[in-house]
Amino acid sequence: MAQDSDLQDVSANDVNELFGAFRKELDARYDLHEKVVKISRDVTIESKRLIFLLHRIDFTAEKLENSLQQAKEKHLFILEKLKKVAVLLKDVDTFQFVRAFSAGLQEFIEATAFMFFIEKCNEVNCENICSIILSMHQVTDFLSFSDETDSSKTVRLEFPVEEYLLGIADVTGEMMRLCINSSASSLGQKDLSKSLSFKLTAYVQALHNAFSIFVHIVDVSQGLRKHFDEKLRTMTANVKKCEDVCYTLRLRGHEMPHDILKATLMEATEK
Amino acid sequence: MAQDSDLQDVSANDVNELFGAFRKELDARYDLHEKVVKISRDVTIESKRLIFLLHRIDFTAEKLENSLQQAKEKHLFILEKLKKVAVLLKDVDTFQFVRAFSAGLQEFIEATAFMFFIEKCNEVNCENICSIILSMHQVTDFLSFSDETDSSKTVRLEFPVEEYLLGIADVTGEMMRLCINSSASSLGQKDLSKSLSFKLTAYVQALHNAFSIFVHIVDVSQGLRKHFDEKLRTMTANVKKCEDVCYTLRLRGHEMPHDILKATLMEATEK
Amino acid sequence: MSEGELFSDIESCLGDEHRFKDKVRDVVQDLEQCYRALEVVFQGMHRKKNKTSICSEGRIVLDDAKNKYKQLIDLLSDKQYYRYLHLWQGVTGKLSYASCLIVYLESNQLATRETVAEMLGIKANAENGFHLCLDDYLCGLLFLAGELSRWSVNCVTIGDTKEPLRIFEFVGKIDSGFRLLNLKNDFLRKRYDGLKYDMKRIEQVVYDLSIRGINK
Amino acid sequence: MSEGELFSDIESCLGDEHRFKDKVRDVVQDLEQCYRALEVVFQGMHRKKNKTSICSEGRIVLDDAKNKYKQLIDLLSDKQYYRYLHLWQGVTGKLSYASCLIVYLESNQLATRETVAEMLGIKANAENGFHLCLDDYLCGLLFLAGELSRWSVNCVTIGDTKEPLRIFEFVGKIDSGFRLLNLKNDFLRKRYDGLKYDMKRIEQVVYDLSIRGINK
Amino acid sequence: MSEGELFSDIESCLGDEHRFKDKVRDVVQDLEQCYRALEVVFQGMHRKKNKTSICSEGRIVLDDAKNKYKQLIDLLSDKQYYRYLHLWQGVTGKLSYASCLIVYLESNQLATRETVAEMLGIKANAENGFHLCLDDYLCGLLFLAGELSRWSVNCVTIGDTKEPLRIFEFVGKIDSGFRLLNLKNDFLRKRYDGLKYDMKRIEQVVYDLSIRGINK
Amino acid sequence: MSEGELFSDIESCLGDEHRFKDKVRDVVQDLEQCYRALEVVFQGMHRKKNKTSICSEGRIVLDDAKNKYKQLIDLLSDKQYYRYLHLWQGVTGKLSYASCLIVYLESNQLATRETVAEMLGIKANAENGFHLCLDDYLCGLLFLAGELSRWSVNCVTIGDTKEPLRIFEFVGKIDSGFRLLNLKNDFLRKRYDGLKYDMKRIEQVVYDLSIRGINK
Amino acid sequence: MSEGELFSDIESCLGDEHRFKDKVRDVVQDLEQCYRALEVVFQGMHRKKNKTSICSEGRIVLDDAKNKYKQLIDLLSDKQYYRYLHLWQGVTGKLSYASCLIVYLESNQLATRETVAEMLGIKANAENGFHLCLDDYLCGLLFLAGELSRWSVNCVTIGDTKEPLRIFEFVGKIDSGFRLLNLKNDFLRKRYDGLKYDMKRIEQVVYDLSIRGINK
Amino acid sequence: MSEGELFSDIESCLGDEHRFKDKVRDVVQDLEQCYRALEVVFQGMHRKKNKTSICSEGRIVLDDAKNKYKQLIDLLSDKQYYRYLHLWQGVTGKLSYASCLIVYLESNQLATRETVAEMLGIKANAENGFHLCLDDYLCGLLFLAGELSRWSVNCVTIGDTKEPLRIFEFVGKIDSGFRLLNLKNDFLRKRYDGLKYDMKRIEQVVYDLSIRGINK
Ligand SMILES: [Mn+2]
Ligand SMILES: [Mn+2]
Repeated sequence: MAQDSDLQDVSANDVNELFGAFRKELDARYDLHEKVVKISRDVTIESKRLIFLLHRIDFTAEKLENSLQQAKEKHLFILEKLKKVAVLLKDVDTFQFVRAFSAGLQEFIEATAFMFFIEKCNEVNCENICSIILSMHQVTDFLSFSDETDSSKTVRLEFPVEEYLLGIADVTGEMMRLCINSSASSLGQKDLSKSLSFKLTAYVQALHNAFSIFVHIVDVSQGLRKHFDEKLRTMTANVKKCEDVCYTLRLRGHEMPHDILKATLMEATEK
Repeated sequence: MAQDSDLQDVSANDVNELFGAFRKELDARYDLHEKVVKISRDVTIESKRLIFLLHRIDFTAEKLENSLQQAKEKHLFILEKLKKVAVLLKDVDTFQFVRAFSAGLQEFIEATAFMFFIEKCNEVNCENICSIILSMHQVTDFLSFSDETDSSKTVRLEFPVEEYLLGIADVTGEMMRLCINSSASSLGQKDLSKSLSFKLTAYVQALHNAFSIFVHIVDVSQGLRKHFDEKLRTMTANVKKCEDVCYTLRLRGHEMPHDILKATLMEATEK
Repeated sequence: MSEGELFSDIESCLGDEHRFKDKVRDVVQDLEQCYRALEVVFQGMHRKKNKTSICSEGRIVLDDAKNKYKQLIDLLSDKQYYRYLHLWQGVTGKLSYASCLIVYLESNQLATRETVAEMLGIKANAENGFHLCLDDYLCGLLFLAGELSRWSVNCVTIGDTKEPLRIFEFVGKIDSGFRLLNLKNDFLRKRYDGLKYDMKRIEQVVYDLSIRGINK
Repeated sequence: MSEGELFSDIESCLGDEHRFKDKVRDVVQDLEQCYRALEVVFQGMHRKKNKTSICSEGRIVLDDAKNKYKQLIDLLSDKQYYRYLHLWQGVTGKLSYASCLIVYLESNQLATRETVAEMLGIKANAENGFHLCLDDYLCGLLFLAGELSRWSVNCVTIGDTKEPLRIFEFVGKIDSGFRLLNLKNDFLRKRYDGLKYDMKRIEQVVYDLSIRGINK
Repeated sequence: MSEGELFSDIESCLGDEHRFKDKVRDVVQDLEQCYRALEVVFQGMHRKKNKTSICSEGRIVLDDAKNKYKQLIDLLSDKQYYRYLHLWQGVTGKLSYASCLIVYLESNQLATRETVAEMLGIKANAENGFHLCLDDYLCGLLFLAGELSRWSVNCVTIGDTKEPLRIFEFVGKIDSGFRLLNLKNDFLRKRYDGLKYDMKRIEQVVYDLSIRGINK
Repeated sequence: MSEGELFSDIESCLGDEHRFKDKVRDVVQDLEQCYRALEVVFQGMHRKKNKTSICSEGRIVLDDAKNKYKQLIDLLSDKQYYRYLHLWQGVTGKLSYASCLIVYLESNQLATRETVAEMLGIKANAENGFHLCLDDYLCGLLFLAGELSRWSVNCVTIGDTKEPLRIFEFVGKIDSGFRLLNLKNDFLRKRYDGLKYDMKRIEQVVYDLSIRGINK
Repeated sequence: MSEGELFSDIESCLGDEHRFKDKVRDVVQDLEQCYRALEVVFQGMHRKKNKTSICSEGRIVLDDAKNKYKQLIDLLSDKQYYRYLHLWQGVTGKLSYASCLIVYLESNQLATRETVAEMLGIKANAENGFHLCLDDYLCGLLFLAGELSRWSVNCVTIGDTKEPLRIFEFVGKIDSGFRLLNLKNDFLRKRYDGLKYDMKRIEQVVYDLSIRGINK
Repeated sequence: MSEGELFSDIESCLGDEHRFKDKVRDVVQDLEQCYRALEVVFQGMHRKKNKTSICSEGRIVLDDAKNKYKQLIDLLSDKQYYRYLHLWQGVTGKLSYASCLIVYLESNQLATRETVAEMLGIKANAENGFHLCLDDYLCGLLFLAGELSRWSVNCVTIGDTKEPLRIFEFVGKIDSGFRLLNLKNDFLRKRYDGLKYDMKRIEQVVYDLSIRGINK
């Protein structure tokens, strides 16, 4: 084949140089992405563990204190990891890497909301339960870290609000599990509305109401939209499961509960 | 719990007896079904092997004879298996077990149609190619076996006509493969319309035309309908692939083919 | 032979079949209509309605269904039974359930396949032509268990605390019966998995009555 | 006409339709907004909120929706109703449910198609232009049954043990009604299967009250 | 009105619609039958058959289709056009393709929407009642391009090396035309992606002829 | 080695695998059969049947299963364990449940993985070849909890008011155990989600007994 | 804080975003329109049209696009770039391709990212705000290879046998360039897989010319 | 052993697996990197690059891959081979292709499974632990045929008219070999279906050379 001599201007070397630069840029981005993904996977796993830990909590006063301490430590440990993400992304637009840390962040928000509830559920009643729902604002505060090189500055991990909504939506699943698991312990209580099950239900109902408003907001991408719809469906199912627990508790109340019961249950458990 | 004494009439024993009979009936049916399925799986495998064998055929006169002999033996071997199915189902309504032998039967029809073509393609031209398309009638004949206990009687394996259509549809895939694989050997030929590739294409076109009429027949179940549509799509793709081969052959003809070519190709192969 | 002729035999054959199936479907639709009428009758069970009148009304509708089955039998020659079975299998399962329910309400008995077949005006065995196929009969029993489990709950609401015990006994027997069968992974198997839940629900009602010492 | 003109005509035609649909979608979005507001109002049911205030708040929002429907009617000439029906069908089903719920809370009555149509400011019949299509009305009834089944549970929790009995009666009627229908629409059929579960749940609540002698 | 009456009204309404749809479906099935006949006629193109006889045979079948459309128009009142459009949309797209192909074979011209509508005996514009909807016309053009791309290959095989050039020109115009359109319809968009491949294939044929100096 | 030999070696190798899988499937089917037999035996639990005889009958069937596992082990060389694991995983989970149930009935103890493995005649650890894989063992425990929860209800009906307390205690331990695990979102996790309902059901029985002062 | 207030901050935030996105989408639609106009211009390539006039017409449309990008830049504050990137990413890849094609037609050069960015009136680097993101630039190159592969075929038809060689050289360089990159499994990777086929097609054209000794 | 201990063992076991897989994935990623490097080396084939230097460069990269496989082998105990096979199956097929290509370039020979296995530093047979699974080897051969078919075209462009004949002969052997296999409908079968096109392309080149009397 004839080699056209007038084509020398874009020499192979030039192309190699050009693409060499692209490679550097792409590799740098992929590397950063990869680093963030790996930390995010850790955040997911540790957040799930925090949730499991919270499910194991014993609500009797002395033990509660102790377990909560453990939970808080784990929470700080996870925050340290998120700080790493924030520092890695300090000088770049975090929105470019949202997908890299989104899964971890959502699980973290779920775990935090769950911890919040358990920490403070004794201070509130069914009427003011909203006050202990983890807010977007609180999440933002958690994700503002002091800069180690310049302590007057803060490093923030920014993220789209959808992430918060998707994260907090999932907590209703954990609440529902706790609600069923703890229903036996709510049984002896004279004033059911002060029981853990009723508070959990109130919390889930409140979140469900607030969330169902959002799901109708239309301007999200088709994909996100589907995501939201699915979360709402699960949430609705969770609300109903919680309401069933409350219903059963109230119904059993009609059969004149005795304190004997609590004793029996305790006895059996301690054997 | 109070045992109602007036319920004795349907005693547990009666139920056991009743269901014992059902069990016998069900087990007998399942067993027969299982037996048919197992033979059918063998039929599928052996038919596929027959097809592979036919693909390996060398069209040079002496070798063809020999390979065809092998193919026919395998075909008889498969027929023996189908006879077993026919005998098993002799006294029952075969339609009850169609699903059990359908896969094997279809593969058998595909293989038979393919063998038919290879056996007789030298006797026909593109215009009368329809005469070597395996007909429903021929399939029925194959599946009429002489009864061993009473040779005056025949045992038939009956099946719905859809099975025939679904089976024969698949053969276009094999024809297309053969058409592409053998296109080199058609190259030297002076009269392309007598070449294997052109005959294969004519066959596939004819079958495609005939089949496309059926696909529009509406009164089949939704599932079968989908099945037919899918087969037609594949068939259309196969026709086009065959037509491409003929196109290329014709086009190359324009470049004044030499008999040298055939020699070259042969030479290379025999090295 | 030209391409056009290639499948022309088959085409005419499929055409006949097409027309035939349409006729069968029309009758099947009438059977569906019968079943809907029966469903309305059976709703009375859950509202104190008198068993006897439910049964007599039900039997009238079933006689109607019997006529439709007669039409089906006339349409079909014997050997095509399995070829078209799928067309009426769904509704036959439901009508089989209806028959079993009536028999239960009348006599607390488990209707045999023969009884049901007779109520629908068809044969009980494959050998004799158009028959009640075993799957449909069994399917009917599973539907029956589902409906009785619902009824056991509503009986308590209505104030009948004896019936649940009878249901418990009766469905228990059906349950044991089914455990004897080796079901394959098909429609029947899937429905059979539902029987566990029906049984659990009835067990719960009987438990609720026992622990309160009712019926003691 | 040259090919160029042919296709530029087509493009302008596609553009018009596109703009028209955008306008319809804007109004539909407002209707969705109304529904959302109604949902918030209805949540009160499950927590002791006064029925009367729920109904009056609900009716105010519905009046808003009525205005939006007026806009839709103005946008559309009659014949295009079915062309764009799919755009507002979803939300109309939901608003139909809302109307039925308000009527139930006010009077324990089943709202007719005419009543609902009037509440939304549209016609009740196909002959008269922009109307409440039958599927949407039926869909609304099925949503209603679902919501009432949830409410029956929460009523007990709140301490109202009479309402479940009324719900039991009311949804029972819807259930019997639907058993008469020969549904072909897949979406409705699927939702209708849900009705059986809703009914079962309500029956369970009434059972739980009965076995404990509550409401005796 | 009692609940019973309410639902039995609804049932009769559903029944009417059901019967109406059945009638429409029967006519649509006849149209499908016409299309099948046309397909058989067109197969001749790929095997040397005379264009003129293809066109005259095709037009005879189309006249048959015209009668069927007349039946449809009689069945439908204007306003229901869009309600049931989905029932005949599929087949109309295919018949529109058939009409365009005949026009091309006869005159190498692109059939306008008006021409096609006339060939099918329906209106060309939405304003005038039962019409050829734009999507169906465009769909027909895309089917046409697909068929011509296959034909260009077979022309060479048959020995006609001029036709591919004409096809190249013609489909090129359709291709440029579609590039002007801002398609939102998903089905059309997807088919339109296929147009690129059809064009490529035709270009390949013309290339193969050029590089061998054929037609020079 | 020539190309011909190369490929014919390969062919025989591909054929062998096919035949091997068929053999494994046959044995697995026998194991399924064993499990069905065990199910029938266990039904006795819910009807006053003597525990001892249930256990002895169960152990006889399990011995049968043991033989089948032996066949599997003989078929497989060690290293292929994971290659074909999916073929017997389902049935092993069920047989593991059966073993655990027998151990509970005999001794109120939680069967360890070692015990279960021994009962099935396989190893307990991955290092030693054909073993009871962890997922199957855990799955077995979850099935066990489900069955015991059903039993706790029926015990009351039968008149045994002591057993429910033992079950409460025992399933409580399983529940605490599972809370220690950080399960991923897989099959096991899904089954585990059912455990809380089993637990709740048992708690209800214990509650009902306590408030009536039974077992005091 | 009440439930209503719970997410009200977020709601208003999302509302703002909603309105903002609508504005962005409008501009993006205009950019799409520009691209369609460019496509029409480029079709000329495949029909002997003069390169110079294609380029000058193309540059006029691009200037239009430049104005639209200016509007986008004005709408966006810097940091939101990646948040909304997905909205204009599709069209930017296409316009980047258009720019590269013009540069190639004018000078046989590979347009650098800087050149393309300048042609669109945006920055070339992330540091400087609204920029041509690397993915879009690379995507543009892959589209370019696809179009040139098609052109190489049509060049022969038109009678230009030199251009295919230049294309072979040019796309060959793009191919080697891409092989240096470690692409992850995303959109780019998928498109890159198409490059292989484009390259093969061009290689075939060059082969056809070589074997016939054309251009020797 | 207490329940607490029972489950804590299990927990640590589940965690280990998670970490193990992560390690395997890291090594697999390195192998992918090796393959990309090989691809760059092989591009030289299509541009006159010297075979010897391609092979020597390729072997250096393969040695690197060998080290990575060593790491994999060290990570895995024998018996877990099939458990994690899916993790490295993809890349092994590609590296098997690379090995076969080098052997072909060096000696015009078909590399046996043993040779390939040795080049990758793994066993050739299932019996000996970590081995080259048959599917991967066959897959490699099919990739090889694809690349050689492309090369045969480019050889002519470069001016090497001898190589295509050698390729024709060589791929012909692979083709005959595969015809001996009765492949099931899986991944391999699908890839094998492409082989006939590769063969056809090579035949075309050989044909084009013969009719011009080149190589005579
Ligand atoms: Mn969760
Ligand atoms: Mn085949």
